[in-house]
Amino acid sequence: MTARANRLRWLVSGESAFPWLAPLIAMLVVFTIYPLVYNVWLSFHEYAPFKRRVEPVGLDNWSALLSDDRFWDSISVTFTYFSAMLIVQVVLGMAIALLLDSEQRGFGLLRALLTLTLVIPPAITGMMFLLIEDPEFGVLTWILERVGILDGTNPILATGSTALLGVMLADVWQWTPFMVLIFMAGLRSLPSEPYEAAMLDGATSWQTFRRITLPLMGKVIAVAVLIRGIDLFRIFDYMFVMTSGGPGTSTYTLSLYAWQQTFSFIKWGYGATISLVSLILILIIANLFILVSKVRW
Amino acid sequence: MRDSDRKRYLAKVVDDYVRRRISRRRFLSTSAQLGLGAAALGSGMGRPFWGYSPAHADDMLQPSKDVLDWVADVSKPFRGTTLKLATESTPPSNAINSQLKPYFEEASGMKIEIEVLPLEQVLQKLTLDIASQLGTYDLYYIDQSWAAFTSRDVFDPREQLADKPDLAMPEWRVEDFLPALVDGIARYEDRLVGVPYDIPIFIMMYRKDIWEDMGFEAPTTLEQYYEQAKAITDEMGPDMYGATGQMKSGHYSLECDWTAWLWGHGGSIFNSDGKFSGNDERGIEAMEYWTRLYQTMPPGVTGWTWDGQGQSIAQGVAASMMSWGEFFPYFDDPSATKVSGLMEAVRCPAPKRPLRTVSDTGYGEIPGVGHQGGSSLAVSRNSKNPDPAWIFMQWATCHDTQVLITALGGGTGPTRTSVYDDPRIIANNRVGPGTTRHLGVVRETIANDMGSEPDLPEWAELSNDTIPVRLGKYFAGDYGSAKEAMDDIAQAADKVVSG
Amino acid sequence: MASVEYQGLVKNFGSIEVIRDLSLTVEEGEFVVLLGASGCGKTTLLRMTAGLEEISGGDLFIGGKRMNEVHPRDRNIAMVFQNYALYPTMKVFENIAFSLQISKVRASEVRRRVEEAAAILNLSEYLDRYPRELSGGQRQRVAMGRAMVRNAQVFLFDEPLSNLDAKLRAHMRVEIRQLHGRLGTTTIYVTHDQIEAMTMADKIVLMREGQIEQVGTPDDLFDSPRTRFAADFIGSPSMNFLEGSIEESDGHAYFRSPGLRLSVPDKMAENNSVTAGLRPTDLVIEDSGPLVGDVILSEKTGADVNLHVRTESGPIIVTVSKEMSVLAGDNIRLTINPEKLHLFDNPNGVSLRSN
Amino acid sequence: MMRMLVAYMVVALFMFPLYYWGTTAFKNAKEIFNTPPNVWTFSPTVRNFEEVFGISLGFFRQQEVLPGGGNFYMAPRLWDTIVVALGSTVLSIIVATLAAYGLSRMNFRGRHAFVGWVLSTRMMPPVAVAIPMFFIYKNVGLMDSYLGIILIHAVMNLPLAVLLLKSFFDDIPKDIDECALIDGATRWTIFRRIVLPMAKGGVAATAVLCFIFSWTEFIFVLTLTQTGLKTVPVVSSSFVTSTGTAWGNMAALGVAATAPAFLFILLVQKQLVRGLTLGSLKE
Repeated sequence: MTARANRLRWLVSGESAFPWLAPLIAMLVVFTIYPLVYNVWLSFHEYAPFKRRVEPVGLDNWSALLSDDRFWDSISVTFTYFSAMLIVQVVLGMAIALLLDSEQRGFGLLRALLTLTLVIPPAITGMMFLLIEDPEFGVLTWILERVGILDGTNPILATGSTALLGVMLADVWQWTPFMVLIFMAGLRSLPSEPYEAAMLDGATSWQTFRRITLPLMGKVIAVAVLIRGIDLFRIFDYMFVMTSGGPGTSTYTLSLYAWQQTFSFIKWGYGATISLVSLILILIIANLFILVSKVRW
Repeated sequence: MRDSDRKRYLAKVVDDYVRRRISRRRFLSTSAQLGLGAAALGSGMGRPFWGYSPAHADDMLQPSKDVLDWVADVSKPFRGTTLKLATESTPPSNAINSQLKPYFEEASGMKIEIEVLPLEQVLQKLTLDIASQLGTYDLYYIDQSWAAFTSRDVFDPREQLADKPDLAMPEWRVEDFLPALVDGIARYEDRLVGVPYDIPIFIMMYRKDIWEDMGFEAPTTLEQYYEQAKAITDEMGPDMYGATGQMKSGHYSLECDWTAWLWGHGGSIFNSDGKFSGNDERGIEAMEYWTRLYQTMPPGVTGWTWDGQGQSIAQGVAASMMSWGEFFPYFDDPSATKVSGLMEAVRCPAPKRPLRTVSDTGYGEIPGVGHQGGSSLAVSRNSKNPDPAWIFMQWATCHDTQVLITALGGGTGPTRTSVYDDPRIIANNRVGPGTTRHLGVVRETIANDMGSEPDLPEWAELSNDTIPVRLGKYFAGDYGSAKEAMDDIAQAADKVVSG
Repeated sequence: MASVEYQGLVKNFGSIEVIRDLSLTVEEGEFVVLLGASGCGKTTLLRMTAGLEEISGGDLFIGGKRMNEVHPRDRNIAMVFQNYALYPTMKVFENIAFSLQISKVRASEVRRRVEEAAAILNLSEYLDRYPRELSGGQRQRVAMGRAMVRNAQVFLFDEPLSNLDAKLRAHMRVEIRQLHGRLGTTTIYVTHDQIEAMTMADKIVLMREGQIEQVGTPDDLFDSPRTRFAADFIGSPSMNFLEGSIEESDGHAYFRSPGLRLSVPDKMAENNSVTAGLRPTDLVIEDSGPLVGDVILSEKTGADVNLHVRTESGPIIVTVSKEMSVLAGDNIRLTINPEKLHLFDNPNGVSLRSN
Repeated sequence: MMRMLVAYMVVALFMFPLYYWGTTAFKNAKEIFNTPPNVWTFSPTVRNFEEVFGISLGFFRQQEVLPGGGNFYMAPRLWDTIVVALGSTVLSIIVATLAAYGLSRMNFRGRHAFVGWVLSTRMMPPVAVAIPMFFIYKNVGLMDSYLGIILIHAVMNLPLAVLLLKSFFDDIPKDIDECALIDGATRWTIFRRIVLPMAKGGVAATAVLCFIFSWTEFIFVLTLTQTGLKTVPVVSSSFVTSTGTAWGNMAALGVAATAPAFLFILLVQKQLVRGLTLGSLKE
């Protein structure tokens, strides 16, 4: 009976998925499994500049990580950036989404305008904020000096305590609208009945938000956090363009450090090791998050 | 021909060319006859786009027929070859890429593809190509600090001359290149890593008007320079600062500034044992000087590469800089800057102490206040087309092409002695965009003040990361003292060098 | 046209058994209604017939041929879904024509058949519309039109009227029945609505927990429910149930319950735990009736009135003509023809009347 | 009213950097570096655009060396960017719709794990993909080619595209598939004739995201191209020259490069908002 049932599997619910997935699997295997395997292999090797070839070094790269302050610095910068940006963009994104979620005339235009920030390549966004935050000619610097926040002696991007904030500003500017879009989509698909009921029950708008909107939006927020989080953890473009990781190492992220080891110093093995650490960390974080938030696809 | 007629005819010629009705060569020569070099095309349309004064007749800026004939002749076996080169966006490369390349392509039947990138990315592309031995580029643009790493992967031009007499360009003489440049840029151990191709070098550029207002003469010593800069900042700040810099943390430019002060105080990066010596007494003295001078600069310097530095001069925020001479022609362009005609170039102030000699330093480091950031052009050993690449390289570095580059590229520093003396170059010795009036200073600096970074394979890492990241920390206030910072650099640098 | 036969059919979803050893024959041209509460397996049975659900055990024959492993498209059946499953991106014409087009029927033939079906279903003027531009009843007809044009041997309907309002539902019942009369195609119709089943079916298959409870004509099920479940399911308002016992007394059998004694028609064995079923329409108000109670609510349904009566044996509902002027608060006495009394054994609920 | 005011102010805040960057494209160097910054009053010039796109009064202009030493003729690069973005979008949409349909309609053991794996392929730092891809590309001749960049951009976008499209397909009742199946359609016919047309809006929203991500991608183009093609984010860095950065030209390119992508967004604005829930509202 089971054999016959299995034969029947293809019938409806169980028609073979393989042909549909084959192109996807083929592309992902070539473009992601292969690099993964290659990186694992590389992490036990190192490029020898004088021999012009890659040589096995055993566990050297992995053990070098332990004593590499720059590596630990970059982990802490990455985590700071990652968590700060997630919180800021979720909160700000939600606030703006609530603000703009209206059928009134004019709001459509505002929503469309907001999406403009998404089409600017991050590399150009970085340059844009580099100009805006320039210590002498930047408009932001000028404004902040006028209102007394800056005193003219601490360039935003060249001061250890503010450089990361300066980079974050570009990220917030570029990606908060992305969160707004996602949250707006979520708000749009909420049922109206609970709101009507809450209105009749006399709930305040904050209570309505706390008790109805937030729980209903839970999944949307979780998905947004997951998608944005993955990209935030690999952040590269802004630092690459704006600060080169400086001043000192205050804006050096894991991705940037891996990039530099790989391309500037031709330490392919060490670069690969750092990349793998980055991959492992985000895999753990993402899976924990999926587990806790119960996101199902 | 009346001016309006000329414009109308020109418009037709452009149109014909765009529609491929006439050849590029015919187009160029026709435009030249109309009194407009290829480069001057824009000026025919409405407003003077190309700001060069007609001090030289435009047909003077046509490549020499002899050279092109030679190219056509030796290139016969190689027609159809494609050559690739990655280069920083520098005046010579841009002049070749956008103006001169077509002449070569037409004569040789080869195709030249030039990839223009910021300096760090050129390094990344080049090292990846060498490391992979794949020969994705036929020619390398080699910053002098990479010479050690690349030396074994390029042809020594002297060998090429000897091995391929039939491909040698007549009158292409290695001896014509400024000897100081050959030593400083191209030589690694006993080999030549290509030939000098361009030479940005530190010269002193200052606002003559301000200096005169203050009653100063051009600074002759570093100490005097500091005092003048401080006086100007004290007097005119924060609207005007006496000096400026390129001091962005983690950036190569920060290291460049550092070496100038280090060498200027008789210090050196390495001692003769190959150990980092920036933390010795002279090194600390240099750091103290630099820290003082930094106080006279706009507070933004720690966020700037040469771009911000140059802009601070060009927009009238700072009064002087000891930096790349390449900027000078730009300062004289009234459409882009507020200081056209106000700048003056002189040799760098004299060092505080006698310079160390090469025998006191390590890895071929040559101390000198005039930090040079020159590059050489070389044929890659990994290239699949070394012979055509050699032809192109000779053409790109020959006297005639170098003159055109210097004229078109806006008064960049030539690497050949003969180019400085060419009438086409001398003709541009006047105030205005693309001026060559600073080239005399450049030439003297090369001969007398030039400082060259050491040649060792790890230098790329040291100069792009180890040193500027920590110097950046120093200026961000992360170290207690200059000594602490330099000791930290010493420790890190020695570790990098020892592997 | 073809018969459909199920032999010992089984369906498991994992460890849950949804259909248990089910056997049934649907004759050629018959209109069979699968009736049951939701979750009873009727829809699963229908989907197994269509081939949309694999068969875990037993055999399915359509037109005498075993069909267990045959792909849905090769079973030559047509199905109308609960939400019609119209193709929203196609116009009505294309929706109806789709199956013909993919089986490569000539365009002129397609047009002829679609127009014919549209004429029957009064859809001729809507052929150029999209489904979203149609009313519920029209969408329903399009779904039927899709089934019709195929000349399928079996029509399957999966609760096709549940999304319509009451009036339209009544109307569509007639239309579907008429359509069946005209085409004569074997039809299996799934519903949970006993009125639909009663009004439309040639044969009702009442299902419960994956098994057949009773098979029969609507009259069979109404008049002779074989179980208490069947009796409860059919009829509106539902049958009244009173708990009690059967006792013999002076040669007659009586159904006894607190304060009540009703004659039982046949000779029946004593039984101390039975349920009596009294259809609201079978109860008659009679001054000498044995069943006494207070009217607590009178519910008008138009021609009739449903009286909710509290009796000593429990609450019951009685349907009377509205001419009978009974008001809430009245005390009434009721009687019932012993022939119309249904008796079910406790606890298995099987009818005690041998038919 | 209050809300409207706040909304306008917030959006204005976000638009300000764009305004500033946009006007930078119309300023000459002196005005870009004015102190204090020149926000409202400057004399607009189109010179930056002329230099970047080589157009003047309707005539194509020669490539030129600018006084600062730049060579900024970027019209072909805009074209490269469009080809790459469109090509990779089409490719990822094709592959992702197929996969999303399979994942939405067919049950198989480990489906959730599979979707998780697909998502995880986006977690690898691009740096780590660049080196192995460099060698593969060099060996198979994809280096410096449209196809090569289109492929890698498509792969980069696949995880998101598959998830998005799956959520759209999940929204389409399975009854429709089954009805068509009984009607005699094959899975392929159902996919092509019925499900795909129904998910049009979702496909459009997904396409926009793919397009934007390809349009703005930096590392892969930087490492896997030489002279054959370059996209806008990468060439924008060539405005950083040895004699300073050509801010005006860079801004001009940025402005010009924003227009096509923004148009694309506007076309599908509604679907974009609708599509971004990623089906996450369903349990």
